[in-house]
Amino acid sequence: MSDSVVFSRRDFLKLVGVGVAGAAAGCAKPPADKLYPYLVAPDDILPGVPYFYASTCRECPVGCGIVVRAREGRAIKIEGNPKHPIGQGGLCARGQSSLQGLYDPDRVKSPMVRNGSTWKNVTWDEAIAMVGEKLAAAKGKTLLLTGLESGSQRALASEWAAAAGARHVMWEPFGYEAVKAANAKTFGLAAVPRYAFENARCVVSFGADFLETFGQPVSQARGFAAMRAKHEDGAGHFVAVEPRLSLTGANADEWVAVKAGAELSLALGMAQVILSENLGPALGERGALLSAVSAFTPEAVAAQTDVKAEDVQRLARLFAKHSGKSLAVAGGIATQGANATALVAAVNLLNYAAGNVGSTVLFDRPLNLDGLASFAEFGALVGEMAGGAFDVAFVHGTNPAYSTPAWTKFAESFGTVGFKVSLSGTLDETAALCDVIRPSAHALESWGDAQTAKGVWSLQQPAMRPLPMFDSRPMGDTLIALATAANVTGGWGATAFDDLKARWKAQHARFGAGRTFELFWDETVAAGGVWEDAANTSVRWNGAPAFAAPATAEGDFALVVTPSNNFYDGRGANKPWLQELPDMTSKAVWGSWAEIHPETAKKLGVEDGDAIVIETSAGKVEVPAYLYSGIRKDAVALGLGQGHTAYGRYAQARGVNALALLPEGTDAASGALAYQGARAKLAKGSKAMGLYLQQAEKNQHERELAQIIPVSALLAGGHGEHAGHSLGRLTEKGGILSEDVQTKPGKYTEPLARPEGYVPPAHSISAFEPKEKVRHPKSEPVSAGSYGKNAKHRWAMAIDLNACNGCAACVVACYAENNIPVVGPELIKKGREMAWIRIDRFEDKLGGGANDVRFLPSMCQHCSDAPCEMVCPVYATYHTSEGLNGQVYNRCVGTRYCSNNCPYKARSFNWFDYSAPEKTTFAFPEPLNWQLNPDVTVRSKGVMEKCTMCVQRILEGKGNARDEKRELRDGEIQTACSQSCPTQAITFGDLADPASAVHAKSYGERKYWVLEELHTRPGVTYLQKIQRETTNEGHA
Amino acid sequence: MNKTIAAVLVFATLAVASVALSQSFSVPMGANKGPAQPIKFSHKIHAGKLQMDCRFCHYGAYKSQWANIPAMSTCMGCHKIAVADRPEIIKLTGFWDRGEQIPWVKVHYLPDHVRFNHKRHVQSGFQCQECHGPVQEMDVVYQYSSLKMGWCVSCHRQNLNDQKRPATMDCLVCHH
Amino acid sequence: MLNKILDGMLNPPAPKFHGVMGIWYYVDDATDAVTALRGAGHKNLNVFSPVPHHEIEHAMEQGPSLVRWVTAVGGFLGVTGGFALCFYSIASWPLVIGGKELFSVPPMTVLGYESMILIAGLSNLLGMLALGRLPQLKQVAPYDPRFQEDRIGIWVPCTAAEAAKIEQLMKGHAAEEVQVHA
Amino acid sequence: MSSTTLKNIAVDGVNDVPDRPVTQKSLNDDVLSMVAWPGKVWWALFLFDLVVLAVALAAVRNLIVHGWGVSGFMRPVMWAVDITNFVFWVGIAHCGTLVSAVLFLFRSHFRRAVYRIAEAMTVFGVLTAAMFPAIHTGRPWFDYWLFPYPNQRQLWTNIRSPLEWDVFAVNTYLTVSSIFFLVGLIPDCAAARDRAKHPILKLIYTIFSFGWTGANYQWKHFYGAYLFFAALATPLVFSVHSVVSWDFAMAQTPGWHSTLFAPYFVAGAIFSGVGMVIFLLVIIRKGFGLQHLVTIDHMEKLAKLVLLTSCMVGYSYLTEFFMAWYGPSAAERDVFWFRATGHYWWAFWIMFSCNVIFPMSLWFKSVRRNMTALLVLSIFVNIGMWFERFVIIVTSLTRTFNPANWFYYRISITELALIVGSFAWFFMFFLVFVRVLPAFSIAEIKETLPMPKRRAH
Repeated sequence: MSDSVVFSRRDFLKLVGVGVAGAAAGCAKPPADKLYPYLVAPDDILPGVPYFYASTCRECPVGCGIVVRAREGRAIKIEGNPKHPIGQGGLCARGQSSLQGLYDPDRVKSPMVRNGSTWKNVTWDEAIAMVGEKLAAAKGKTLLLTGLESGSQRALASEWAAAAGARHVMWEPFGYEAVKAANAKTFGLAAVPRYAFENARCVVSFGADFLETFGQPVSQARGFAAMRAKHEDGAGHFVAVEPRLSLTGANADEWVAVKAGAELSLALGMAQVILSENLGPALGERGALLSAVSAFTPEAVAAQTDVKAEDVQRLARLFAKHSGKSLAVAGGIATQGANATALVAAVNLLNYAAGNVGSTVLFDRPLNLDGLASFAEFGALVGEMAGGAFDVAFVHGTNPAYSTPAWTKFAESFGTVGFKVSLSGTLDETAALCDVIRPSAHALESWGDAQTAKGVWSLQQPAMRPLPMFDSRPMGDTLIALATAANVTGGWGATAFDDLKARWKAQHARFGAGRTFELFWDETVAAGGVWEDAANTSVRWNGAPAFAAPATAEGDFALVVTPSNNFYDGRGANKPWLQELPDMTSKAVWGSWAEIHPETAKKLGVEDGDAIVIETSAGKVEVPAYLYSGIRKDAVALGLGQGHTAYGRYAQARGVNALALLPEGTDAASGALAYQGARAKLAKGSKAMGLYLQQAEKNQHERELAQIIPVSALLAGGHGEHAGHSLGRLTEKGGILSEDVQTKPGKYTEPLARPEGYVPPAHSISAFEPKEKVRHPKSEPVSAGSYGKNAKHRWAMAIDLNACNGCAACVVACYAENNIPVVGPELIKKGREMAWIRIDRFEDKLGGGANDVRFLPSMCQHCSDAPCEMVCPVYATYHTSEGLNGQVYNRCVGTRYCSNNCPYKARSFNWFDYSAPEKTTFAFPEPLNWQLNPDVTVRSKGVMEKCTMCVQRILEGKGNARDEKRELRDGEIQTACSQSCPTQAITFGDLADPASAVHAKSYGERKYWVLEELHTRPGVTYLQKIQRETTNEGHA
Repeated sequence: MNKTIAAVLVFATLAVASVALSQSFSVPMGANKGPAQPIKFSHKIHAGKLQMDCRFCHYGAYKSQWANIPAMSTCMGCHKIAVADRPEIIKLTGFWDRGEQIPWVKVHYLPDHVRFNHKRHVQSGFQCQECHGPVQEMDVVYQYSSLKMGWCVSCHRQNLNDQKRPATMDCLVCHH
Repeated sequence: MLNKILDGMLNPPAPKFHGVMGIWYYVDDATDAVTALRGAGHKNLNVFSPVPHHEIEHAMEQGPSLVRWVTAVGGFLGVTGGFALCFYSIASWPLVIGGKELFSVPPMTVLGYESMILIAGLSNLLGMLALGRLPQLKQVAPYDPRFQEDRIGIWVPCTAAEAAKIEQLMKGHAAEEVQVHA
Repeated sequence: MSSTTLKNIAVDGVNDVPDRPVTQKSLNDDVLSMVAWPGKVWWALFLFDLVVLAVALAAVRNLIVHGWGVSGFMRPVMWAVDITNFVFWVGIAHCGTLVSAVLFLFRSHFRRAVYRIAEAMTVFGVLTAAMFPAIHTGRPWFDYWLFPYPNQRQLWTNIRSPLEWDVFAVNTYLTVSSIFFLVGLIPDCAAARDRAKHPILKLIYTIFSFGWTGANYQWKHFYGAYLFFAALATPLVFSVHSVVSWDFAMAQTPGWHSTLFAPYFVAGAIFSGVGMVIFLLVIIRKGFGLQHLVTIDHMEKLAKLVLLTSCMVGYSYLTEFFMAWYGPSAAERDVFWFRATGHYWWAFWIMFSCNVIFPMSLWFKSVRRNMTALLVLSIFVNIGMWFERFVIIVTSLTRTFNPANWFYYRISITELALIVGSFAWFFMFFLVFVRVLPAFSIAEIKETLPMPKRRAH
């Protein structure tokens, strides 16, 4: 081959360039030199062209609609399905990471049978025969334990269980039992309502992490952003009532640092004020309601909750001011204690008293949790297992050995079952207890469906053929094959797919008017499902439970167990993206930590990262401390999701499982597991602990990177001195800092005289166009001669800090799109994170009362006057004619000067070879490398990389437009981050197009530029966060 | 004697230097010999003698960024019947019957950090032969052009101001 | 073996010289001798000394070295070349960098300046070597190691006929030693 | 034959008189006696040096094979010890050119005794310094891309980058200072050639002496050229360190972005370079018994130069703080406050004491003329100047604009190996130099001797 010469020359030059023989180790290998054609060309696959498959996300019970992007038969990216009612195009970090579940290198490779303490691989036929025999012999003493299934899969499992004489139990740790129980009691409807944040003008959350794990986080985030966009007339106010400020709470204007477990009192106190002062709408039940809450006077509440009486009244009046348009939410895991149901009931009462039920609390599209076992039922099941009720047990899609506390004795009882079969695709804790593992195919490679909310039937379509290295089968196929082997017959189809199609006949009857089934099926598969507008079920007050004042537990610390935005209940812990994604509260990665108040830490004599021992009556763990002002001094918080003892290389032996600290306890009314309410002793630990912070400093040091604009300034209009001109900086108190001297007009800042009809070259356009310019007119950046004259676009971004809630979905989207390597905890701690977009968290005011936490999505700003460009000696970074700050990896020598000169520190350097399979630092072990985007170069050791504004997508979009011989449409090209954002905080587009959305936002009244005084003229414009005044002075 | 040696040395140095300099400026062409393929498929017969359109088999070239290698079903479309008795076709049928892929040997090499978009060039009206050379005359296909950066850039420079198919000199178009 | 080869290389058989070599210790005597010899028409004499002596230079009526002109030309070429390189490299592929002017002169002055020094320095070296006939591969006069220590030598190339007269002249100017090469 | 005592050497007034006489011939004897088969001490030093160098090479091998990840570098501190070493050694180098060229132009005769050492230091210093930009890149095998050469890719270098200026400046400096050094060696090598016994040594000197005979036409062009080398090297030395300082000053990183940097860096470079010269001379004059050639007066003059530049450096430090305090940029203010009191306060105070406080003792004549004191101070100066660059680079980068990026750099074993390795690399050259080439300029010292004349004036 002609290239042999080239390679030897390259090696030679390498040696010459270095001058030492050591470099010879880095010789380039000749590329793979065989090409394999398709045997038969698939109709729908053309190499080099992406295909999109609509499907359903199965990472949590919400089931958002997704679109999977596939290239050359490999799923490479997941995005939200914009047409789907659940998610509406957004997708959270967990959903996007399901790709790494599919390509998990630790997936079970084939059916396995336990052989002592090890596993023996067997064939499917052997496995089916063996298990079928046991199933036949069990004769009804069989258990099928699954996670939440809905739609056809649930029907198949239930029918199968019925036919085989087995019991089908569905179990989810986050089962909304308290919400269902409370709604059953107060409204007579055991359902999880839809919270219409978009209709609300004021929200009070009683510990519900509705932007993280509670309810439908993605849809709720969008609604919440819509609410927060309103600011006239005091609208958009959000109050977080919780002992530990969650990520959701960080978005609040006001943090009411209530005593742990006493949230209920505040809700009732607010209701009491509203009802007694008659601030709400006229209600027939007013008397009954008032009598239920009469004991909860502001004074009584103040004693129970640590919230001042006048604050109780103020909050009640604020809430009532927006009667019918306000919304109180409760029911998350962070408040699931002994009085969880009572709390939800109290909040229901509050909502009802303010007339919100039916306007912001809707039962039109409740979560479908039908058939889910309650914790009490689960407990009973465990008892039966121990009692020998089952000879054979099948487990699929749930991992109780990890996700239930030890006191439930699941593991022991499960161990007594004679023959245990796991249908899990990964070797999780429960699978590790089993005798046989028959791996199920991942949701992205198998057919299925879900009906996760009323009126929505979503289809789950395989985006690719099952991965060849994993000999797995869809669960349905396994069940059917087992039934055949055990001579069990039923009404199901020959395969799970046939069965699915057969069951969708019902939907065809409902939606398929005038279409054949095949046509209906094809269209439904393409759309991702069918849905209808669901009418709201109106409810009336059904009666309140007897509210008791929360038990006052004194001494020690309240243990707050928090659900994880990254891992949910722990099921995401085996995905490196989610481990590497910083927790947006502490900005820590890859482990566990306990959040304690700095004053508590001082008393204990610990600092950030020092070990502390948390001891409850159930056990003790040693974790690094994270000093967090967003937690009460009498509380300690520990996150769920880590501390796996199995589950693959990324999850195993990282951090601790908070469940180990839970003493026996349930919510009295619903029987739900009490995550909260434990009291813990704290002591200084002795071990050396790793606290891996991706961002250590959370104070802005008055640098005004993430800016706010007070509502008063905004209301003064776009013309007042407060309006969104960045020449004057807003201080925390809403005052105006004096003009920065560096942007002050001076000798060389005469107004720029431009000839009539002057059009600046596309690349130099920035929304940064102040009236004065700190440059002499002669020094306008030149057009790159004829090289840039065809440029019509200036790609730019507008980021609305008011909409960003710090969910970090964009970060994972960027990892997926741009082949960003995961580097592990030690390197992150050193400051060697590779992410192209990060979300900086600034805690400007934290500690109860007025709350000011700001999230700043930070990426390459694509400056028109980029400091990085002029320092690169080899033109590896330069400005494209369309305004992008280009980075040419293969030209990069790695002087790293660009990063040193980047004021935004948006550039990451490949310190090691993350892309070389032979190196220990390889970041994409097979088959994780299948996920790599073929349109983006995988960077090698020693080169700089950074956000490209997804230039591959820009080129693809421009190419599509040229293929179709048309102009580009605004919004046609979306970057990975802007596409994924559940709140649409990121807008991407062409700044040179005056009609574009990004133009409108970039020149809007809240615009500003980060570090504007450096005159980098960024292409990324930020919109200031709207700050609402609050009189709460804090008392945590 | 010494003078002669000195003169030879000086001359040799100058010669080497000028060759090196001219090499570094010049745009070398590719090889004119291709690798042996598992089946002696002749473009000379198909594209030359039979005048088949390149896009009949390599249809990806104008629809995708990559030109595809035809699926074996494309070959068998004709060769189930056409000249099925020739030894090379028997080899082909053998692969097909066994359900095996033909391990074609890669001819054109482009480094991993370069992205070449076939459809952009084909849609702009380029003939395949402009880059791939006289394929219709090749019994064994070889890499006609060097596919080195200077080769790409020279053509892009020439067509920079072409009204119909303006080329770009933007680095990111090929390197991203 | 190696020593032998080296020895052959380093100590080539001395070529045949024709002239008179006088050796002095005192500078003023040597200066007088130079003046006298030059007065006698021997303008092509060479003086060897461990350090340069201004008196002798004066007596030799040496003008300033021409190296400066070589250096000046080199410097001029250097600064032009430096600027030319900058202009050409930008013009050949105009990339916008940091919103700056394409042909911004300030950075070019740095490169032009450094190129000027570099080329001027190299020209200076070449000028010195060329004008000083260095490296000197062939001896022009009989050599004496004492010329690197403390003795001054005056070499007058001449025919055998003139030698006696010159020897006389040198001895008359207190030469320590006079060698006649005929 | 009159012999001259050192008292008669007209070197700007000598007042302490060793009793050894210096004649033209004895000068040759003294200097060329250094060129001899080395003794045990030399060999011990040299072997130790090579061992240290081997360790450093292993570190460099790791850097190249595994990547710069094996160092402690990270974002935001993407330069630290690598560029610190670079600037430090370039700075060391500058003093040599200063002594040999600038003082030559100023006709400052005390330079004659010390300039050869200083010039060797320049060449070896630049050779050491140039290593660091070369190996500090992520892909050193592509370093040649930094040179503007015609290539088939039709790519050139970015002449607007200060790093490209560095490429030009450092390479020019290496070339010109090497030529200057080698040209100065020509007459001395001729003297050595005439005495060399060993044929290999003789070959070396024959090559380095270019067939020098001391002829009048050779001297004429030698000094004609030498003057111009000095005239070229003088602006070069200022421009090179200015360009090096612009590596920082052209960036907008607070703590770097300063117009003060060029003169401040040049003063610092001379300061550290003179410190290194003193260090080397104190050892060499003692070790080779050459106190009569390099006199205490010479050393005192160098010490005065240290004192002067120390004052200049100290003034620059204070100016930086004053500008930060008085200036408009909050980020700048923060960086300087951080420098003195933050995470790297110790580095700052090492720098400040070694460079400003300790050298103030040189106001006392007794200290200036005390060789032990000078040796200790010269070591302090070099430690202080290394830390100056470290402080400028690391603290400025650490305290970047966005507090979310504040991470603290921790030095790793790799960088420690690079630091000691750079010294080993430098001293390897130097050790060979003192044993192979004339470490003092015979010709130039000889010029300061009174020439023998029969007639008294």
